[in-house]
Amino acid sequence: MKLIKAIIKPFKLEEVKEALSEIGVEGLTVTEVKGFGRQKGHTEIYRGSEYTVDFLPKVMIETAVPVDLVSATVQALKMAARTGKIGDGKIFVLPIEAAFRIRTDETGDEAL
Amino acid sequence: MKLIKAIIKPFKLEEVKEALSEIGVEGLTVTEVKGFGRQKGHTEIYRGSEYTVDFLPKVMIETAVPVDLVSATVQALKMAARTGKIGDGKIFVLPIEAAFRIRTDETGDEAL
Amino acid sequence: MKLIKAIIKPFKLEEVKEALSEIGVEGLTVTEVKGFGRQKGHTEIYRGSEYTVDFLPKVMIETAVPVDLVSATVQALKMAARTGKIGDGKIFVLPIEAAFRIRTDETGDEAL
Amino acid sequence: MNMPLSIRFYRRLTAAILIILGTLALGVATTTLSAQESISAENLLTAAEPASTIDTGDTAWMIVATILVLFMTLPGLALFYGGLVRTKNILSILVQCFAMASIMTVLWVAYGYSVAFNTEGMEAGVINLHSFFGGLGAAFLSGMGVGSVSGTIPESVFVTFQMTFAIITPTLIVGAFAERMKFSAMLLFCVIWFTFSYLPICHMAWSGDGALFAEWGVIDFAGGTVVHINAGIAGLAACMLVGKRRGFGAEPLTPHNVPLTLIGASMLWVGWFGFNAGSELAADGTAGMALLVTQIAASAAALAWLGIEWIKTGTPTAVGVATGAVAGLVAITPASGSVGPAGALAIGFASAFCCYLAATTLKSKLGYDDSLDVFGVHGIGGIVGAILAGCFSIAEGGTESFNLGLQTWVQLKSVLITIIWSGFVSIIVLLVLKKTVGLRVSEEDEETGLDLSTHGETGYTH
Amino acid sequence: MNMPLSIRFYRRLTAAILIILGTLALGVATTTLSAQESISAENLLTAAEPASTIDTGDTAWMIVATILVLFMTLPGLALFYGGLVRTKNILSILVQCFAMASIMTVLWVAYGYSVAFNTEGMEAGVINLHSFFGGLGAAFLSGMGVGSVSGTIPESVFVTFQMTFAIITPTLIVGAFAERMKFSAMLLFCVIWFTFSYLPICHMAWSGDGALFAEWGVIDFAGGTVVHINAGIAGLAACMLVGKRRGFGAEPLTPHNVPLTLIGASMLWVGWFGFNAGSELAADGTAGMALLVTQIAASAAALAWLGIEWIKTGTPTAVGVATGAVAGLVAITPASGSVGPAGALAIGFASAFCCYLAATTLKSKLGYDDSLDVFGVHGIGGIVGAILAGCFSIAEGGTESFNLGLQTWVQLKSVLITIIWSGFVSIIVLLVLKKTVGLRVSEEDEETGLDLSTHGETGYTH
Amino acid sequence: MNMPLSIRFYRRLTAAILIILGTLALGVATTTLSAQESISAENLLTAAEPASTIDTGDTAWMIVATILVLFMTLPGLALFYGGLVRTKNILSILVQCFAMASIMTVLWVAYGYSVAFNTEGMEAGVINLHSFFGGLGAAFLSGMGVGSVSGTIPESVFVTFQMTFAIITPTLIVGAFAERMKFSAMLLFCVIWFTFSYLPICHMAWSGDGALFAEWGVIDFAGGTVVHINAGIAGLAACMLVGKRRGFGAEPLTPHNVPLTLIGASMLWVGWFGFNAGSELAADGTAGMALLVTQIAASAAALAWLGIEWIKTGTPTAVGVATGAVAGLVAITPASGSVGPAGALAIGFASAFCCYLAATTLKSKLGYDDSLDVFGVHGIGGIVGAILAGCFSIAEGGTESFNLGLQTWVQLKSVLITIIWSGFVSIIVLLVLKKTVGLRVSEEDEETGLDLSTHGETGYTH
Ligand SMILES: Nc1ncnc2c1ncn2[C@@H]1O[C@H](COP(=O)(O)OP(=O)(O)O)[C@@H](O)[C@H]1O
Ligand SMILES: Nc1ncnc2c1ncn2[C@@H]1O[C@H](COP(=O)(O)OP(=O)(O)O)[C@@H](O)[C@H]1O
Ligand SMILES: Nc1ncnc2c1ncn2[C@@H]1O[C@H](COP(=O)(O)OP(=O)(O)O)[C@@H](O)[C@H]1O
Repeated sequence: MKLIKAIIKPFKLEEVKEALSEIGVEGLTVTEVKGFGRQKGHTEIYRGSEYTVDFLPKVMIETAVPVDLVSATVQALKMAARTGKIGDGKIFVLPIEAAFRIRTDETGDEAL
Repeated sequence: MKLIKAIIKPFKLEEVKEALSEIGVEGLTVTEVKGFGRQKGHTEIYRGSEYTVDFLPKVMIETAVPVDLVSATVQALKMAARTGKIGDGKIFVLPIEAAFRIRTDETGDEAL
Repeated sequence: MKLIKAIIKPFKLEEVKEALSEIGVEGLTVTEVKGFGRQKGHTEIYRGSEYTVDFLPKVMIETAVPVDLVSATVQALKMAARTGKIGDGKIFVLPIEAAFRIRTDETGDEAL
Repeated sequence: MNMPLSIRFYRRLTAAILIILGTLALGVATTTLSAQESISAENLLTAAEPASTIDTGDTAWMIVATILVLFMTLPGLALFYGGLVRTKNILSILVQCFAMASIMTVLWVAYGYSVAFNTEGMEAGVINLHSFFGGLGAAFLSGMGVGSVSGTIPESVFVTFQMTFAIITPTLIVGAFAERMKFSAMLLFCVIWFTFSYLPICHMAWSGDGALFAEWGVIDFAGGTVVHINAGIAGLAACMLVGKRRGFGAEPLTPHNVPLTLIGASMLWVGWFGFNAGSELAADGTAGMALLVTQIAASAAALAWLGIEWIKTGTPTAVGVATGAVAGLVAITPASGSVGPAGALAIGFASAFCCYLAATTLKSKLGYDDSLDVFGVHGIGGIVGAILAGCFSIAEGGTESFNLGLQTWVQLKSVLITIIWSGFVSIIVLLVLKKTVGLRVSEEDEETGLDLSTHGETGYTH
Repeated sequence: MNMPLSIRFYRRLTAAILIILGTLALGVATTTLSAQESISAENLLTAAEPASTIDTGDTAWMIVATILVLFMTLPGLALFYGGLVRTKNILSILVQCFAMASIMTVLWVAYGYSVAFNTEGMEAGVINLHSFFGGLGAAFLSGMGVGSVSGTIPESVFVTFQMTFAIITPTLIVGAFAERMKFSAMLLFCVIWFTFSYLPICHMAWSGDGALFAEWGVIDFAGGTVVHINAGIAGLAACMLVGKRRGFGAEPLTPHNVPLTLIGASMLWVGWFGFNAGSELAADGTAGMALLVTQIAASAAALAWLGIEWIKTGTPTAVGVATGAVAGLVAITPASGSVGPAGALAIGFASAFCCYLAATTLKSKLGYDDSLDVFGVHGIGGIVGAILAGCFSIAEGGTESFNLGLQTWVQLKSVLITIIWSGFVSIIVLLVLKKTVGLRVSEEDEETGLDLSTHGETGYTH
Repeated sequence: MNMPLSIRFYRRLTAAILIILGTLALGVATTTLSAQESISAENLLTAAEPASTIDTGDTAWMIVATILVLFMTLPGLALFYGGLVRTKNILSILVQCFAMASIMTVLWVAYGYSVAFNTEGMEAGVINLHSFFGGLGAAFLSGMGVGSVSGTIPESVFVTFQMTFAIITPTLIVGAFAERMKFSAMLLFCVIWFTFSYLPICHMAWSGDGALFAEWGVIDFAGGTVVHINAGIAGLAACMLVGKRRGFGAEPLTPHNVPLTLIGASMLWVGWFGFNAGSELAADGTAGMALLVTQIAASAAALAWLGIEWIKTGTPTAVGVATGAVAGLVAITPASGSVGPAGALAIGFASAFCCYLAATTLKSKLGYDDSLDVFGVHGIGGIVGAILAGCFSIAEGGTESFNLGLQTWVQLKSVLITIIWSGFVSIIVLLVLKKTVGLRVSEEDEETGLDLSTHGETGYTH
């Protein structure tokens, strides 16, 4: 089981969710984050002075998937989240050692 | 040392925090997240049109614990967060390779 | 490649970002979180009754770095985020098994 | 919990009936003995004076006063209350305030104005059924046209001005059972309470010669009994019968948006000038003095509350200063037509002290969950004001006819009748509703929040 | 999409011209036949009465009414609209409302007041160019001084009161194309539309003897045609020509801050008393009745909307109750000087039903994206009100001279002319702007939000 | 930093005393030479006319004007400022505004009204101590009753109207040292400054014959010197002596809630009509013209600020348009009783330009941290308005007696005296407080935010 962590552009969330649902990913958790990277921030203006805002709003998706779904998930994420412009984001794959569903006593892949 | 990541229902946070304190977990970090899973979202109404809101408010707890506390932590989490109804959430256990306390130079289990 | 996860005091964010930029960390993702630990919370007052607020506002920084940058990153984080007072936060190092840049098809260290 | 309650209820019922009867007898006796003239006599429906004409200045002021009092409810009170609840219940407060304003408008036109202000069957010095309820002769505003005049203003303006009082009073109660009461039960309760408690108390105080409190000579310029005590008691009854919020005492049920509350408090403050100075029904010296003493009492109470907090906890709070101001405004209400600056200062300070104790110590001692302190601020503040109005009043037309002891007794009697009457009506209605439609939403709905579970909406999307 | 549009446009152009000419002929005919007196005659610029002096009561009320109508735009409408858009566009709404208020003030002083209210060349019973446009004799308020009087109030107050109407009307349109229109295009559109649609319609209805609608004897007390239908049609045209928002129909484009919207709705509500009761231009019985019926219609419509939602979806919403109140306020506007409480109730209910259908069923059937329902609420509500104003009006000076059928026909004609005129002007201007400056921001800017892309700011920082 | 400051301080002290003495001499000379009549003469306490009776229209308007000016502070200014600070300091602003309103009310009743408006010892053409300070004869409003009349309105209304000016002026200063000043120090500073700077300047300008500025014949209709310059200078002194906020210049200290600021700005705008048109103390043509020119100046300045931003940065901002409107309102204040529409346009534009420069270029050049631009907007706007009021004034009673050069000199002198007086009082008080209670919260408290560290609360809970 792996934890797939993807940082994407916020307005792509809906599309990504649908793409993942289609390939059988049944659950995911979303966090609103601020990202800093190659994509430049914007300037805001307050009473004539300009301020650069370095951090851009991004969305982080975390989903735990069975090992055999990992590459499909990464593929689906890439397709759905890509705009081709700088700032599209990253995907990281992390190992999970155990998983539990709180409601039942299921563990492992069954818990997802 | 392991990182325990649990996604739970928001109103269970207080209870979970207390359950973890009791078994000796001394620190944790909480993030407000939105979850998508088996639990159905709700519908909202705006000027006569219904919209389905797929994402539900959840809370993610992350706590780093020494290896010998892992199963107690998972157990405590399960007991405190369970309502028995769909949407209770998940627990994931991830490996941590190193930990540091910023204030001092402690590392490893001592840093927790 | 490792995922460095640091929980710090919010007002240190700017300094930390600059410290990391300097040593060559090119991207990071920031989440607003609430922390519970040794640092005591504050009391709030509402119509004469006091309530203890246990959770304190913290900021979580996540950055994926190549293996050879790990210790420099940890060091930079520690220097920049330290105030010496309780509640300065933690740094955790987690393994990453794969990384992808969504915009291109780069993987591994190149994706960062 | 139902059994003991119903027992207690029957006990209370009997007690209440006895007390009412006793007080009535007393009232008749006192009236014939003292035969005072009501100091709040300007507050009447003067349909009997057909020769009067409109004064444009008075009319201008009373139109504005009417608008100001509506402004107190929408958005004033709605925001004051809305900011104090948790995020998940903000819209329920707003919908309730809007719905109340709308329903009361329609009911006021249908029968409210008539039951409150129709003087048919009333006679100076005589206590009869019409000392309690007005007739239905003016139902659906029959007989009122563009040319109707009341005092020096168009009757339409008088009707609308009084309507805004009939709007805000039941809406005040909403704060007591916020975050948990069923929308349908809440509407039914308010409509029935309005009919059987607001209208009669309003009639007793303000409909002129032959009305109960007016015959006694009560000083209730802008609504200490009619509005604040009346609503405060209903709130206390309601929050006890509806029960505590989930988590009360265990978790902090703190305001979700304090700035909203302070915007609301400010609007209550400015609108209150329409309430108090408008109750003179004219743009004259008494209205001017009401303006001034209202400002003084609000300020004194805000400062006192701030000071108490600063001394007791070291942290003078925003919610505190706003609550203090409202407490002062409540207390000056009955007295605003008859006290001077010094009396206003005293009333403001006294009100802040008493309401502070009620909203903090008393509430936590007795353990009822009056979510937004309707009883603590409006009930207690109203009582303090109604009683002190007697003490600090500058007698009209010279001091010789003004007997302080007698006046205070009159004030006390009126307060008592209001407490009993409103409490009695509230308890009956709530018990009936509890057995029938039910008072509370389900636990799950309460947990989710009323916004989503009852209204299908969320307040904020980021 | 340009080709078919331009074809449709030319068809419409021809049709419109024909219809206008036809109606004009009809108007002249009807006028000479019926020779009614205008019921909205109080709404005139009475520069012709030099002997009149100022009444302080009327002046006091009209100064306040002016302030109340400005309050409707800033912050009323700004918040009502602002809460309904997404977080990323809140500031664009606020800037647009502030900018409109400022620009219209300057234009009103420069030529607006003159084109709307100058009576030069007008003659009772004669339809000529000046039945449509006022002259430029009062441009830059020339001839107006501290001592100028209009009726019983200073002319400066009349100028400013009417200015606030000229401010709110084009600002209403902003809601139709919210979240996507270019700031520059939006300003240009509003300025030109103001000049060629607001000013003439205002002149036709309110400039007195010799003006088109006034000659017909239209009942438009406070602006059913002039304000609401006029703006509603412009909104419909604009939202269709600007095109739908990205994501319309696919994702929920729901309000970001419902409390803000309800604060705004409350302010619209209280300000509307200045709008309606102020249109009497005096503090008298008609103003009082306008106050009362405004409150009744708003309440009836709020309740009706709440009820419809409760029955249809089970969840009476906050946005619903506020929208209902506004629909009722819109519909009572033309009728507020001539209907009684019963008529107000009927108009309120009717308006809620029609606007509900328009804002939900009609809009989703026809598929235009009127972001904040300018057409659904103001256009439809205005039409309902303008027509029912005829039906429910209490004829002035006795019933014998009041012909219900004829009056309704007059109302219909005025509504129709307004629809055609405003639609025609709007379409022309929008098409020209589309070819020149362009109507929409870029896709990316729309995605980012207008706040950051156009105004370089974000609304909230946590 | 203490050493050089105290040195600079003594230098300034000496300089100031010399300048004041010099100007006084000059004043006496000029007065005897020109013996003009004060154009702001309506602004007087006319206790000397016992035969006058109340006009209901004037009274109606003045009650409302009073309410409008209070509305400017609560919630207007509180929100305007509150939105501009960071989330962690929002409540500190709100508490400060509420506390100021309450304290000033009490002080005004105690001695403020008397020191400002008591005319005992004053004589036309004579400069003596009472040209600067009123006597204490009216302390605790002694001698004022329900029947007291001032001009054509009840004295109670006059007292309350002027009280609202005494409330808003020191509250304006709060914006300069926002986010860092100690609550106790801030209260002490404002109370002492109110006593020794607000009251005398108010007396000099508005207490009638024998008062310094009035003798000169200053034109300050609604408070250019008394309110805006007075507060602006105090703000500048305070922000310099309190020191910059942590992070000033390094991190963006941007507004946390721009919509809040725009709600506040709107309320300031609508309330300002009470301020300016109310300063006429009657509902007449001058009040009407003040209404109109206030609207024009605000709009002109809002447009100008928007335009400057659009040209300079390409992004017309919401904070900008609101700040522009306030700048225009400030500048028209002294002139609102004597200029016409064209003058208002000019004053609006000029004010926007000057305030824009002050709030952006000047501030960043000189490096003081006037958090919310109290000096940049109120100080500079007030100066621009006070000077231009001379240039654009329509002389009362014909032009022959109106000497433009002389009038401008009178305006300049009054501005100068105000600057020196307010600056002097502010610096002294601040230095004393710095040595005693201390001016700033601790670094940690500033970092945490004043809401939690001083008031034990947080503004928002999600
Ligand atoms: N090394 C990293 N660790 C964690 N998050 C990163 C890292 N690099 C980038 N990110 C996240 O990905 C987002 C996009 O990265 P960026 O460099 O701007 O563009 P791109 O993904 O197109 O290379 C950033 O805003 C940040 O949230
Ligand atoms: N595969 C997953 N990866 C990450 N988070 C998940 C995953 N599945 C579920 N979740 C999280 O857990 C929450 C509860 O899951 P859900 O399927 O609704 O109910 P249950 O936990 O009872 O099976 C979801 O809202 C989501 O936040
Ligand atoms: N075991 C843990 N797992 C995850 N987060 C932790 C853990 N312990 C502490 N934290 C986070 O670090 C923050 C600081 O920890 P705390 O114990 O208060 O002080 P310090 O870091 O100085 O020891 C906490 O607020 C919490 O967010």
